[in-house]
Amino acid sequence: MTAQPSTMPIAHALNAGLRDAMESDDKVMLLGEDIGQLGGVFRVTDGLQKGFGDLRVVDAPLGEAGIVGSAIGLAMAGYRPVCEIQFDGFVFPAMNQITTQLAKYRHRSDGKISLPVVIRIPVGGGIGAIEHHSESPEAYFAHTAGLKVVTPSSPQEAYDMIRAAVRCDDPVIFLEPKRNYWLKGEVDLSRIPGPLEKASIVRPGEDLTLVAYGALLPVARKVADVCAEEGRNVEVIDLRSLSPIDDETILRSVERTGRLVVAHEASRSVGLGSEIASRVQDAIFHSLEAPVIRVTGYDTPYPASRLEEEWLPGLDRILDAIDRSFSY
Amino acid sequence: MTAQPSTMPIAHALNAGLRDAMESDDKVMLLGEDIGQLGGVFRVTDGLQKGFGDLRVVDAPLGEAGIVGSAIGLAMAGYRPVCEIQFDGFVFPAMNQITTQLAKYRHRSDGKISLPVVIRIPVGGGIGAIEHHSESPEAYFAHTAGLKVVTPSSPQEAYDMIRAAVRCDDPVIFLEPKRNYWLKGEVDLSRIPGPLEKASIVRPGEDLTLVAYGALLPVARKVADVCAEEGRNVEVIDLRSLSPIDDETILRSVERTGRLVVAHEASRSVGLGSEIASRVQDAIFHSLEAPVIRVTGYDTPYPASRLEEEWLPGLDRILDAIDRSFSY
Amino acid sequence: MTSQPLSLLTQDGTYQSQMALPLDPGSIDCAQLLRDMIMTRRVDSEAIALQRQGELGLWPSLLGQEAAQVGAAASLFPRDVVFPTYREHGVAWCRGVDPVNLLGLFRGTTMGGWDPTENNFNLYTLVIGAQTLHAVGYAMGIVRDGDVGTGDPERDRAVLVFLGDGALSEGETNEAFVWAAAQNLPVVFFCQNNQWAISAPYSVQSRVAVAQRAQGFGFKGIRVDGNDVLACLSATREAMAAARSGNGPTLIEAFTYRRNPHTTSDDDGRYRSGAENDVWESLDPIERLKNYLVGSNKIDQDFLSKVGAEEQELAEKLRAGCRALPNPAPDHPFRNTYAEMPKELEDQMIEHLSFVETGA
Amino acid sequence: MTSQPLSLLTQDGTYQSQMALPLDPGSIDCAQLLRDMIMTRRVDSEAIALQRQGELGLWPSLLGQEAAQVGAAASLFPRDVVFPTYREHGVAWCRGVDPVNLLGLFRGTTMGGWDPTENNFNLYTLVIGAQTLHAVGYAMGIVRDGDVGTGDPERDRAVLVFLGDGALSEGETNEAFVWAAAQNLPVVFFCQNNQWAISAPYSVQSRVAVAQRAQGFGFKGIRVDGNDVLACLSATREAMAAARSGNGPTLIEAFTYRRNPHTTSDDDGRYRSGAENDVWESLDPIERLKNYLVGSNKIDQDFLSKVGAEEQELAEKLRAGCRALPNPAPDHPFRNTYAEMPKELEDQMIEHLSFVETGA
Ligand SMILES: Cc1ncc(C[n+]2csc(CCOP(=O)(O)OP(=O)(O)O)c2C)c(N)n1
Ligand SMILES: Cc1ncc(C[n+]2csc(CCOP(=O)(O)OP(=O)(O)O)c2C)c(N)n1
Ligand SMILES: [Mg+2]
Ligand SMILES: [Mg+2]
Repeated sequence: MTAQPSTMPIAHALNAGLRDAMESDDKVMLLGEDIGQLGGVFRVTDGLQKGFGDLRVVDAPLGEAGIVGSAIGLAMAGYRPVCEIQFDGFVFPAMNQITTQLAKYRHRSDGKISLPVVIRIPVGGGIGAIEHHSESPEAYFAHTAGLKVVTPSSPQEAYDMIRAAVRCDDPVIFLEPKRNYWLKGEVDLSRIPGPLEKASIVRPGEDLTLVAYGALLPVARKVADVCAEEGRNVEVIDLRSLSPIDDETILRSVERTGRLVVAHEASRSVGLGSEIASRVQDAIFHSLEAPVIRVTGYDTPYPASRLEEEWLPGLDRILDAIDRSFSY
Repeated sequence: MTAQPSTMPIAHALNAGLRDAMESDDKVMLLGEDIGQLGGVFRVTDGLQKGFGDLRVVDAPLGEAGIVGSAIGLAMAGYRPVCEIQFDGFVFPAMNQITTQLAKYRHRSDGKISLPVVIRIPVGGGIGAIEHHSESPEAYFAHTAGLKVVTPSSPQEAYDMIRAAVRCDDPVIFLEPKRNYWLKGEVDLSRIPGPLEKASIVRPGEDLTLVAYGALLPVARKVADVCAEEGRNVEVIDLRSLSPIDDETILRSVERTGRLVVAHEASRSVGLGSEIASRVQDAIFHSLEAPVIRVTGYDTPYPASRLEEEWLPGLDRILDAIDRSFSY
Repeated sequence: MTSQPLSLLTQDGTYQSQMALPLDPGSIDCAQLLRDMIMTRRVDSEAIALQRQGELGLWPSLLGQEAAQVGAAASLFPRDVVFPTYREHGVAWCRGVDPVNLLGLFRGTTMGGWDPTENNFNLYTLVIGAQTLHAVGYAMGIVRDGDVGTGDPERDRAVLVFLGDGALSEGETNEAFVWAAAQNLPVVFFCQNNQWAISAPYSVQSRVAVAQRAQGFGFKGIRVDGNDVLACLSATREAMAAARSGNGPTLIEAFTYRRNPHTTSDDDGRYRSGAENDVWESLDPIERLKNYLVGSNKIDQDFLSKVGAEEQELAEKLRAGCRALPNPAPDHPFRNTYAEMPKELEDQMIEHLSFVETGA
Repeated sequence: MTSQPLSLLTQDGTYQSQMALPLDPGSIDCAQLLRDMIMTRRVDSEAIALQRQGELGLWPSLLGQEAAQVGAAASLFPRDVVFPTYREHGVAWCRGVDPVNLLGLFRGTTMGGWDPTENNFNLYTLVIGAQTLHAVGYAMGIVRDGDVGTGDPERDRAVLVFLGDGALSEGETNEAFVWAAAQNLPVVFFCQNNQWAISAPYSVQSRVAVAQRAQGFGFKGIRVDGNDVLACLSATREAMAAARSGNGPTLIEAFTYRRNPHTTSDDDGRYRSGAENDVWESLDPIERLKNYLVGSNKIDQDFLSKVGAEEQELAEKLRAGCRALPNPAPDHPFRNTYAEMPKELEDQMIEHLSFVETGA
């Protein structure tokens, strides 16, 4: 491990984070389809089975309920399993284990048993994939009490957050913005990870708050650049933690700016944008100069990939929402 | 069938609705655990196997994925299956079939194939039950494009809505407020069911709008009574359809009243209340005199039943929210 | 296709040895087994009474399944780990779980009731089949701890997981079979085929015996008379020994009968006749063992009186203990959702507690 | 425990009859089978080429599995219904699905691509195992239509569902086995055991043959040489006949090999050696049938030239057809989510279309 910051893509930062976690705690182990010799379809676990053996990096049978269910048992036996679900669309066979078992066990055991299970899921669209390979299932998890839900947006965040997730005593759904796996950035490998549940202001501004997460962060930054040219200072917040939500950071920002736009790829209805809008209008009703505006995936199934570029919330749709906000 | 309105509880109204649906279309069939001779644990299908035979009322093997998955196949073969999931907490093994298959098939088939499947689920708490028997999973379904999600609140609605759901060409998640199964009311068995997706104003008022659904409707009416004594005229809206949401009815109401409280049993975060709050503040920002306030189950697992009475949103918590709304 | 369940004891108490069920009955404390079965039945009948009195919301009775549970449990070493369904009151008893603590879940004072690590007896699982995968995961942990196949009797251990006949139809149960077989895990699946899943007779799930399922996955299945405590003990002991020594999983079918309704809320008159029940009453597992022990002079009236007195004591303890079970504090759900309470949840808790305090 | 897969043809083209695989080769249009296999392979290789040219995002190749697919498909009557995975291009071909329409899903112009009711060939299913339950449900429908066991060859029908070796580990697949067995449904499970689930060799899923799984559920499993089109045809024909006549389900394991990477996106050099591939190349199913047909003078060079010309024509049609596949309209997802578009969704559509129009 080097103390020098080095440049790497998100996929490698995750790999480095997993490697560190496995080195520093031999109870950490990985479970998933094709994560061994293949290194996962996105190569996030590349080389880890070679490094840590096939008892710690387990190529799972093709069953997601089995992956999460056995991770629960492993956690009960004192392990810290990190599961990989191959694609967002394939987490649903594990929903029973996640919602009725994993999320509830601390409560059921009157706080006596922790289940430190991490479930890594590549999420989101924009990679020209076929059906079930471009889903954004975060709302299902964020609605489920007992789960933490986080998503990094940069290599440094990926490196920090995966290590923090593995150390967390609660189950963590770890969403990896797959279209940015190869997005590069500087990573300080000696950084001590901060708290998982904090949002971060990645670009300060006074005129409007833009909340985004995961794959939309680069888009949000570009939006802010464009707005800056027009003389509008947009404050960009990387939500990072989708459950719990860091209200404090959002509210303090919107108190200053008076305007809020929230962007995500997942369908609009009953999504994270709804939750944030709902909280903000309740908490600081009188500070809002315009309604909270959501820019999201539409309430349709994810479309055929020839349509995705337009279907996904992008620069123009977010700029339009910002215009609308300022029109109040 | 009689044309005379008669008094019956919700469970019987559902039974009558299913019987009518089966009589008028021999492609309608029922699938579920213990729905045959036992008539379902809540007796909603009582006598139907006797009346229609065990090819049309099928006691399913103990597997929810099997129930929904085979209903999909039956629908492809021209049937209109109505599934019963025994309790809310047991729908999760079927989540894969519901979200990745049932909800998406019309889209996948470029509109060529309809899957007229109804999934009946007794939902909600307040009956002193053990774990997994008091859940309110509506948000998972309302977030899933391609599903309709509805819930009746009275015997008449139950009778009308189950027949409309069976006739609907889209998949319908039909949530039955289990603690009110034995709530009686008049049912006009000759009524032609109206559209599924309309909300209904069950009590007009000018001062504040209260949106609720399912088991909270009787509570909402009581709230309105109490408010009336204090000189506040609360308009109570029964949401009925949780997806799609009848924005029109809600918005026109809040435009008049300027205040909105939404109540549901499900956990607060990323719930139906969030969605409604979010839509309303966006659509009629300037009409709101106070923030939209949510009164909901908390963001914890459903508690042990000794705690449920206090945990569930009840009269006092809703009244308190109304007070808070008027304090703006 | 379905073979007769293997047994060692006839109903009148005759012991008949069986190649497939190795056992030296002289080496077994059969009196203790009888005592455990009697005490288990008493826990059950007291709980039913408490439910009738309104002290419990619900109770799933094990009447008729005492031999299966006590026999299986008697095969365990303390370091073995058990994953039960919601009906294993007899196993809980044998593991040393305070039976009062079994009542909390059904009284509504807790979702659990005991510390799973104290007796290596996990919490009841209500979602059919879910625990089979936890058992598999735990067994993977045992393999990784190196506590299997060492030959050291103080070290090797295994997992015993219970399931019902209905659970054989859940996808998750079958995934557990896949994992256990492919990885040759130290886990034994003990299925009490009580012939009913609520109102569904076993024929709704399958046309072949439970034990046969294992063959499809490439591991051993064995079908024993679930009303014969010695047969259950022998089969489970063999299977657990194989598991501990690295020889992989077994599926045990204990063929028995659920003599009471599914739970106290169920009305089994709607779907089955009493005649079936009469047959199975005549095959009562406690009577069977008693016949054997009395017939072979292994117990006397004294012993039975002593157990009778213990039963009485237990009953009183249960009644008092049930009523004394503390209600959970109103902040319980908030404090036990996460290791550290998130701010927003803390706000919800404060809001809630103020309602509770003002009696609203 | 695992038996040798049954076959009828040796690689050099010798026909050897088999009790368990009844077939009168004289009654079969073997030349047609060969043609279908050749055309299928051409669809596959053209699609791979189109992917390399950037015309498709991805393609799951069936190279090496032509015999399994064409053999299975040749057992079907038009009224039988097929549920494929995503690799059954050969079955699609035999069912009469325009192969151009197979490309849309992988080009990103549609999520489906054909009308499932037109050829009784359902849409590809990407979620492993999910289609097995649809097949079961459809078979329940056939039972309810009374179209099973009537003895009327114009009426009886059954379902043929495809799955991979990896799919055997999904809970849903096993639930499908439960339902099919318990209700004795007219459904045949055809598993192409190509020995790999992406990078996972079959040993990750199971230590016993695929076909053995059926035993655990109480129905018949049969293991055939998946590179032998006649063996596949015979086994599937027997199984479908049994299903149609009311004798319930069968699980067929066609033991074969996935000679290409999982999809064009996969890099199989990371997890397997080319040596294995060489062996299976030497067992090529098309060569085997050709050897038989040429050896027994059932085809001549003329036939092969004619098929070669047809292939060429097909290739051109595919290339042109692929490029001509229409992009979906921007309102496509909105119009196909519900039978009737909800108001809020219509608003979203209008908003979206205005963005699309302004080129934003
Ligand atoms: C996933 C799931 N589906 C449905 C239920 C409702 N349910 C509770 S017990 C039961 C029958 C279980 O039968 P079996 O497995 O034979 O166990 P037994 O009750 O006979 O001990 C059912 C259907 C459940 N608890 N979990
Ligand atoms: C539920 C689910 N989990 C994971 C995947 C990702 N995935 C796609 S194909 C595949 C392997 C399938 O192997 P097999 O069933 O043997 O079929 P084959 O590809 O060999 O034809 C996997 C894991 C998926 N499509 N669906
Ligand atoms: Mg049972
Ligand atoms: Mg395969």
